[in-house]
Amino acid sequence: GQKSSEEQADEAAEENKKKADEASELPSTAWTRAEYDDVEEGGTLRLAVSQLPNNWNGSHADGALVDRSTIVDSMSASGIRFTEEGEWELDPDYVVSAEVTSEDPQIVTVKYNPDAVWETGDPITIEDLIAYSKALKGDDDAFQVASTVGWEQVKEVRQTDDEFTGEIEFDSPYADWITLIYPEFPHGISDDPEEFNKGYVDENTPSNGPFRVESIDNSAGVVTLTQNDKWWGRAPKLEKIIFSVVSQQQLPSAFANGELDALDGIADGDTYSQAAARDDVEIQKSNGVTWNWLGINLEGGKGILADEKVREAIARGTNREAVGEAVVGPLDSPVILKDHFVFMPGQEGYEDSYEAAFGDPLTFDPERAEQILDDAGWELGDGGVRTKDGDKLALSFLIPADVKSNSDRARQIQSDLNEIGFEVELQTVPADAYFDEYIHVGNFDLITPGWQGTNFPETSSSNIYYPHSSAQNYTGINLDDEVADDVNTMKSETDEAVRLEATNRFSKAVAETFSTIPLYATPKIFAVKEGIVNYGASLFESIDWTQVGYAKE
Amino acid sequence: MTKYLLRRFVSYAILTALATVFAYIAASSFFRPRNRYEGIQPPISESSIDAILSDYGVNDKDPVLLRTWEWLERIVTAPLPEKLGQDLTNKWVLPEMLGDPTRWLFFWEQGWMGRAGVSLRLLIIGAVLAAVLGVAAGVWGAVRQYKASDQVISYASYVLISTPTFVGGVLLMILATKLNSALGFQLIRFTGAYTAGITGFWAGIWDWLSHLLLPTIALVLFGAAGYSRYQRSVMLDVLGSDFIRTARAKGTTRTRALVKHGLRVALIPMSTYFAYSFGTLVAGSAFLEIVFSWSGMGQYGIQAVQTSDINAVTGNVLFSAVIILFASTLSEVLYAALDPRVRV
Amino acid sequence: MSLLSSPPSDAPEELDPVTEDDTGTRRTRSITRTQLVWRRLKRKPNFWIGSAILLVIVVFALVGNLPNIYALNQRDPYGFNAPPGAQHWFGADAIGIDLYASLTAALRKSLLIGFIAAPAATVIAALFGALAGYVGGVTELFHGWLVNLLLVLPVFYVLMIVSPLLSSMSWIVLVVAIAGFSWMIMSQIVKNQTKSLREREFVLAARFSGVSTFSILTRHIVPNVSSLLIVDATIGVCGAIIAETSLSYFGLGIQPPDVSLGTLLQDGTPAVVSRPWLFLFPAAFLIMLLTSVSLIGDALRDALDPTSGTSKV
Amino acid sequence: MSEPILTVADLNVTFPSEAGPIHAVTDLSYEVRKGEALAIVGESGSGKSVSSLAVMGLLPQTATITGQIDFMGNDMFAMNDRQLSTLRGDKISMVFQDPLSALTPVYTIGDQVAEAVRLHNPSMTKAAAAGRAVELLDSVGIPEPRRRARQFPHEFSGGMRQRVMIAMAIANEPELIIADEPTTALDVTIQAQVMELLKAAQEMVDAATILITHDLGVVAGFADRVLVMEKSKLVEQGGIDEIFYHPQEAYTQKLLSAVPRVDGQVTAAERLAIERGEMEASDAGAVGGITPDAIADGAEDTTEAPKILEVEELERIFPITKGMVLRRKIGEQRAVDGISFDIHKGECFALVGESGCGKTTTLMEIMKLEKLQGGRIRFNGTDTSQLTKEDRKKLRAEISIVFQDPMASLDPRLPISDTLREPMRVQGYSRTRMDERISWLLDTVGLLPEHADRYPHEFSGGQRQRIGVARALACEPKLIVLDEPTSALDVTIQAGVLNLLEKLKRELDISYLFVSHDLSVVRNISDRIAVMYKGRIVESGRTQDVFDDPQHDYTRVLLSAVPIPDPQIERTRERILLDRDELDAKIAAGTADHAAESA
Ligand SMILES: Nc1ncnc2c1ncn2[C@@H]1O[C@H](COP(=O)(O)OP(=O)(O)OP(=O)(O)O)[C@@H](O)[C@H]1O
Ligand SMILES: Nc1ncnc2c1ncn2[C@@H]1O[C@H](COP(=O)(O)OP(=O)(O)OP(=O)(O)O)[C@@H](O)[C@H]1O
Ligand SMILES: [Mg+2]
Ligand SMILES: [Mg+2]
Repeated sequence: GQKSSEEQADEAAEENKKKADEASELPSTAWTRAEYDDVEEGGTLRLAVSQLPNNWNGSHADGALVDRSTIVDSMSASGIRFTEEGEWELDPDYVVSAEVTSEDPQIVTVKYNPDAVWETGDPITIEDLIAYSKALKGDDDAFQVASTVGWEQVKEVRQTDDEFTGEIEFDSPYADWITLIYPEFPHGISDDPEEFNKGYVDENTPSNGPFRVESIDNSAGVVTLTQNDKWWGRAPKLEKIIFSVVSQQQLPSAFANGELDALDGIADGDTYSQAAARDDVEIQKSNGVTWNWLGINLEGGKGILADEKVREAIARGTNREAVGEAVVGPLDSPVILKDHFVFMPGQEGYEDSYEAAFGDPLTFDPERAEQILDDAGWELGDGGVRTKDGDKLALSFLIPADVKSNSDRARQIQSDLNEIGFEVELQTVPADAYFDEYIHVGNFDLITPGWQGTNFPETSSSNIYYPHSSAQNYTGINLDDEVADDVNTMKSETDEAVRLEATNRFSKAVAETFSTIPLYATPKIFAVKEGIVNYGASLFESIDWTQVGYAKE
Repeated sequence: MTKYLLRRFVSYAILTALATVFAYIAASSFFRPRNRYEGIQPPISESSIDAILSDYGVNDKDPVLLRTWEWLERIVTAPLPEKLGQDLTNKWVLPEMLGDPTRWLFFWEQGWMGRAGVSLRLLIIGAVLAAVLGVAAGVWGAVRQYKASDQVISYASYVLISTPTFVGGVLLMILATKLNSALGFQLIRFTGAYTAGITGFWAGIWDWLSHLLLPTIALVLFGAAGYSRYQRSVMLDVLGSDFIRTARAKGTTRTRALVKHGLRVALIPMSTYFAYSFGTLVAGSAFLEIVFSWSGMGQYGIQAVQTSDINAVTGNVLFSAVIILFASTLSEVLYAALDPRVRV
Repeated sequence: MSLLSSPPSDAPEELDPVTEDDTGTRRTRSITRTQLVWRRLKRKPNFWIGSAILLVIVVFALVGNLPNIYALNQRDPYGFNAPPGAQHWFGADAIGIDLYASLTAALRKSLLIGFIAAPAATVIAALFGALAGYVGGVTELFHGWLVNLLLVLPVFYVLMIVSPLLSSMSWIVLVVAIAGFSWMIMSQIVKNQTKSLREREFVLAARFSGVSTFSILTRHIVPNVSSLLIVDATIGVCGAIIAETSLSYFGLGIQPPDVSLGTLLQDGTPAVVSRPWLFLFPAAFLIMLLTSVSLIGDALRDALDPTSGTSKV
Repeated sequence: MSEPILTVADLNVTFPSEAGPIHAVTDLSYEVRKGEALAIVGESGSGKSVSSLAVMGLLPQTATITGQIDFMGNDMFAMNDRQLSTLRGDKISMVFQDPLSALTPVYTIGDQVAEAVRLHNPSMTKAAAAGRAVELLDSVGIPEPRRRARQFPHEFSGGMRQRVMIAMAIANEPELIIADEPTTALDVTIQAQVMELLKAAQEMVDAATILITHDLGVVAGFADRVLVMEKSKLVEQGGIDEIFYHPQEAYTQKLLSAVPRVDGQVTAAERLAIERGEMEASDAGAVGGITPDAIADGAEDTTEAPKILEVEELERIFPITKGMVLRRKIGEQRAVDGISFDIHKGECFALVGESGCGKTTTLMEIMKLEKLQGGRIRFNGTDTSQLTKEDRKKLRAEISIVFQDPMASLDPRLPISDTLREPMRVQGYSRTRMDERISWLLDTVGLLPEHADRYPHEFSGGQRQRIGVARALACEPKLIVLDEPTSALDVTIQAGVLNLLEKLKRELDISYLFVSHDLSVVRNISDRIAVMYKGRIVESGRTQDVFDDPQHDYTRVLLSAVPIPDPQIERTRERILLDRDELDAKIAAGTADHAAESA
């Protein structure tokens, strides 16, 4: 028997509701926990990366690569670690104490663990941080640094009592000062621009974690890590960690064939089901930090998008639930809409900014969208396309070639918008020209890329919307007058409550512009071989590599 | 002939040089490696970007002609490994492609070969097997034209030919996984060139082979399918020739007449095909390498174009020029060797 | 009496015409090769089977979607990943787009690409190669350079470079590019073959009777290498369709919302385990397409080759 | 009587074709006995070759064969491939009619001959087989066999290739040799040598021979029994004298009466006709078939007419090379070594000479109308190396050629109608005119209109040759270059063709450059003649004069070797044997009679 589409619709809605209820809240950390003593000695963990770093110096412009961070996670410490809730705490292996000892000027006093040494055997001292901060400050052009964020506000780093104790003085207050307390590598590297720029093209900077690089095979794309014999903390359980370069196309198959022990970042249903088909794996799902959004260029659409009403109609005429369902549904996960511009759902301080701004949440409401357009004077013309003063409600949707999920989103939104009187056309461009030649230069009407949230959203996410001149402010909103103070507070206020308040105000202001319509958050999904503990899907929590391993039988 | 080869060599050297310079100028004019650094979040300072780009010699703030001039200058003056400059992943282009020439003879060792070595290791066996199998299937099909076995070979080759590499690769991987789980142990591994952490000579060889198996099968199947269609067709042309009848009158068996006389003549046009398709294969069996995560030349080329890596693109063009011209010379020499009627 | 204006009625009486086969009826008009080949072709069952399949595919591409309730790119919001069934005959994709509707559109595009690019490439290969081999000298040199140059520069590289210059990458550009980059190897083969054919006596015979170079190429040389060319053209149909897929990989080929067999196949590949219909239907059509043209090609090959089936072994 | 070695019974062979089935052989039965030489003669296209191929089991798969063939007690149709392959080449072997394209182009001559040897003597070493191959090549009269063995088929002249085939056929001293027109491309001296060789082979092992030929002279000297075929059927068979002196069937009589004779004597058939009173004794001896008035015309003096073709010091040198890929030049083969002659309007100029002496090469150089390696060619007074493209195109219409190898000169993929149409199309004939002419041409050379729809490989050797002639006649040439145009034709058709040529010459003032090994034909058709030997002209002059009073040693040898179609005469005939070394030495020393300069 054939079901009518209404019946089907009902069923689908019910189904989704059930799923959402079941897993109404994903955990923030989904890995299997085990006590250190319950973990087997030895074993190898085989993981995949998509490429090897161009430069192993993570502070170099060429070293800013997610894959590099993945590889060096067990070899490079920042002095702090994150809890399941996303709060930081000091890592006693590295830092004994760190606190703000003066508010104005902001001074942070740190004391390092004197046992800590680099792979070279040299102790990790304040001198390393002094040199590191100088290199990253951005004053010396010879250092080709990736980012100077935070460091440019550092006035001076000084050694105080002994070589393990020191002070960091800031020019202006910096809220996330905790990210700046520990050096990434010995001062020998940060003293010498040549060494800094080119010294670690083929090899890793000295490790200060429980593991170190045993070998790097560039031609085969394999990095092998082994236990760091200079490691001073409790001994790691795993004997080796192997990272192999595996192409996107091959990932699911490689995992299915048992050539990898874990598959991270499963983002589509096909990979998901192929990974889940392996019988010795566990699928772990946690909340994720990746979220997709619909970007509306204020200067796009031959000017029609400058009209806030048109943008609002787009927002209300887009079935975000369905867009999310297409991607998240096959992952057996609930669609979690994101309605905040700084925090992820589940993160401390998250609220619905649309509700805050308009009193009601942003729901899919085509009638209301049409009403808004009607009110704004956009009248239905030939072929169901609205016009006003001779202008057509015609937009183009920019999509990168060969990113299926992106074009799927675009096509869904396209048909939603066509329903309410838009004429939306898809415009596909080469994947690497997508950002460089279109988005960065504001040559688009609608886009739907993704952002990756961070553990320090307040400092890092504001420049997506502010200032007007920010390179990441793709949609071109101008909130310069409105939110300047709030952003300042977000970046420099150390009192958390005050900061959250400012953050929510900021988010509300962005919501009101209808320039960026957040869609849904993608859960973080890992497939991990059974028996592996203390490693897997987590939203914030740092991995303690000493206790990653195989559970004792 | 020696003179001919010499003349040819000179002509090809010019062509190679032209192609390379053209590639450099075209890439320099159209590619914008700067974009790569501009999109990064948090942003990198412009001076850093300028410094890096100038280091690579690809700063778009310098006029193309100036950059080309400097590039040419470097080719003349720089030490050999640095002649082509660095790619955007900080590797010297020449060693990245060719590895360490002093160790070329130790081909069984791992991790020395450069991308060309990776490609060759993957391709040589496969290409040769594909040719052999393709020829065999083609001859068989021609000889038994429209009989059951010919039909089976034909339809099988239609299926294979209409399967793009990336599709075929994925399907093969799925099948291999099924096979492995049915067997209960890992007969076939297909991720990259080897499994890291394997020690011991025999274990190493075994691992090496088990990684080669799948991409080789892919190459052989898809290659042979195409070859067999061509071979079948030429072979059919030859079968009606009088000289086959002559051979039969001398008392050769059917098989011998077909192989020694028929196939030998049918191979003449195919030799060109083999030489060139091998050349194009080496110069860019990109999809195969990508699907199986082998970081060979083809993958390098695609990555270079996708990341607007001017020096790497140029290096790639130079490499494929050398390979193609080698293939072209090979085809000519093969042709002359196979067909005494053509005088060069 | 002019011997040449009218055939003499008083042919030497010593010349009793040989009449070993008396079945023949006397005709005044002798047929041409084209007619003869067509006659032979008509007798090959493969030709008819291939044509029938091809016809079905073409008709399907043109009007196949008429009875379907879904238009191209129409989304069924409740049919995400619907398997084949009454609602979606060939199933639907992740966002509820009907595969059957997509497939008809994809076939139209792919047929256009395949059936223009492949024959075009083969014609270039045949004529240019034969000319280079026959004339030799500078032409051959130029041919060699062009062939090698085009082999050296990958098509996606060249397209990538010129794509900013073209306002939009219409499928015509695509077809030109695919055809322009896939004739080289075959052309080289034709060139080499021609070099040994040009010394053959039947070619000399034509040359000695003043036949123009172009006619020698098209009437003698090309037909004598036609077997390879036919295979090349038939495989080329598939090759062009696949090449287009590779180009879409770089954002240079057919892009959404346009679909082609290749893009469907590419999108369907990762889904082969979880949603096999997305893969199987396009794959089946591609295979059917290649099979049909190959059957026709084989039949044509046999029709053109007078010794086909007469092998002396 | 010895036991039969081969029995053919009720053999029928049918080919499918566009115009219905072709019955190539109908109800053919015959026997060959040990030590016997059977000659099969008959009409061109009567199924001689097809029936022999049937015996070998080498007919194309399209052929439908019925009947029985028994060879040395083996039922040839019942044997499988392996069994057949042990017989073929060892116990039974065959020389094909079209030997020119029958050698594998990619192997050296030596290798191909050695293969035949080794196939049946697997124990023989490679070197020994190669040595035997050289011996065999020597025995069939290939000069410098050791060097020649390393050459490829395309480097051999037509006659030399034919001899290679013969060498392969006799390599293993088979019990039965089927020789299908084995000497068509051979000059008479070599022909004699080859026939001796066949005879010797036959006598040595008491082998049987089937000789298919149109040359009744050869039959007269060689065969024990004769079998006559016409229109796919057996006409009659009998002992040699029986057939030659007392033919029963009309066809046989007609055949015998059409034989041209070089000695100008009364043929056996004429004798018969005179006896019966059907013929005036005065008409006899005037070469059967060719009408007397043609001969009378032939005697006309043509040297007054303007010159149409002048060849001066023509040279063509092929490099002798070594090595597979890197071919090095190690010497040169002076194929045409500075020859000069000219042809007048309306004249038939014949070029005769040893096989491999450079005749074909000369013709090719003339036809190319391009720059020459050495020498000069003028056509109607214009130097051909200085022609513009336009001029050359115009000239092409005025010269046409009949190639020596009829198979190779026909495009295998073009039906005959299109092949014939080609030259006319170039000259812009209308479609109807082309069609008319095609039927006329086919008719003229004795082919049927429906033949036009066939491909070259569907014809018999003689039929192909006639197509070649028809093509040469298609337009209005001023000069026709003919390379062995009648070698594969039976005498009746040959007579028809020759008459036609004669008539055209008379009516349209066409000139011929005529190459033939058949001296009786040459004698009857040509006005002047040049004798070539090793790339040079050694003697030339009016045909009558040269034949009556040969000056040069080689010419004398040549003339003495011409077979006479009369068994009695043939059996008792003496030939001057050619001692090549002596002759070469003489020529080198300049003491040979009659130097070439006078040409
Ligand atoms: N492959 C073929 N296909 C069709 N018809 C053929 C084929 N081979 C031969 N024939 C026909 O069969 C008949 C006999 O041919 P065959 O070659 O035996 O003649 P022949 O007696 O040897 O003549 P000739 O003296 O001219 O060589 C001819 O009419 C010829 O056209
Ligand atoms: N392409 C070639 N390469 C090398 N040598 C050749 C080539 N063509 C002919 N020759 C040689 O030139 C000589 C003359 O050959 P040509 O074909 O002119 O002889 P011919 O007089 O026509 O002999 P026949 O009567 O046997 O046909 C022969 O010795 C032959 O081997
Ligand atoms: Mg015959
Ligand atoms: Mg000759």
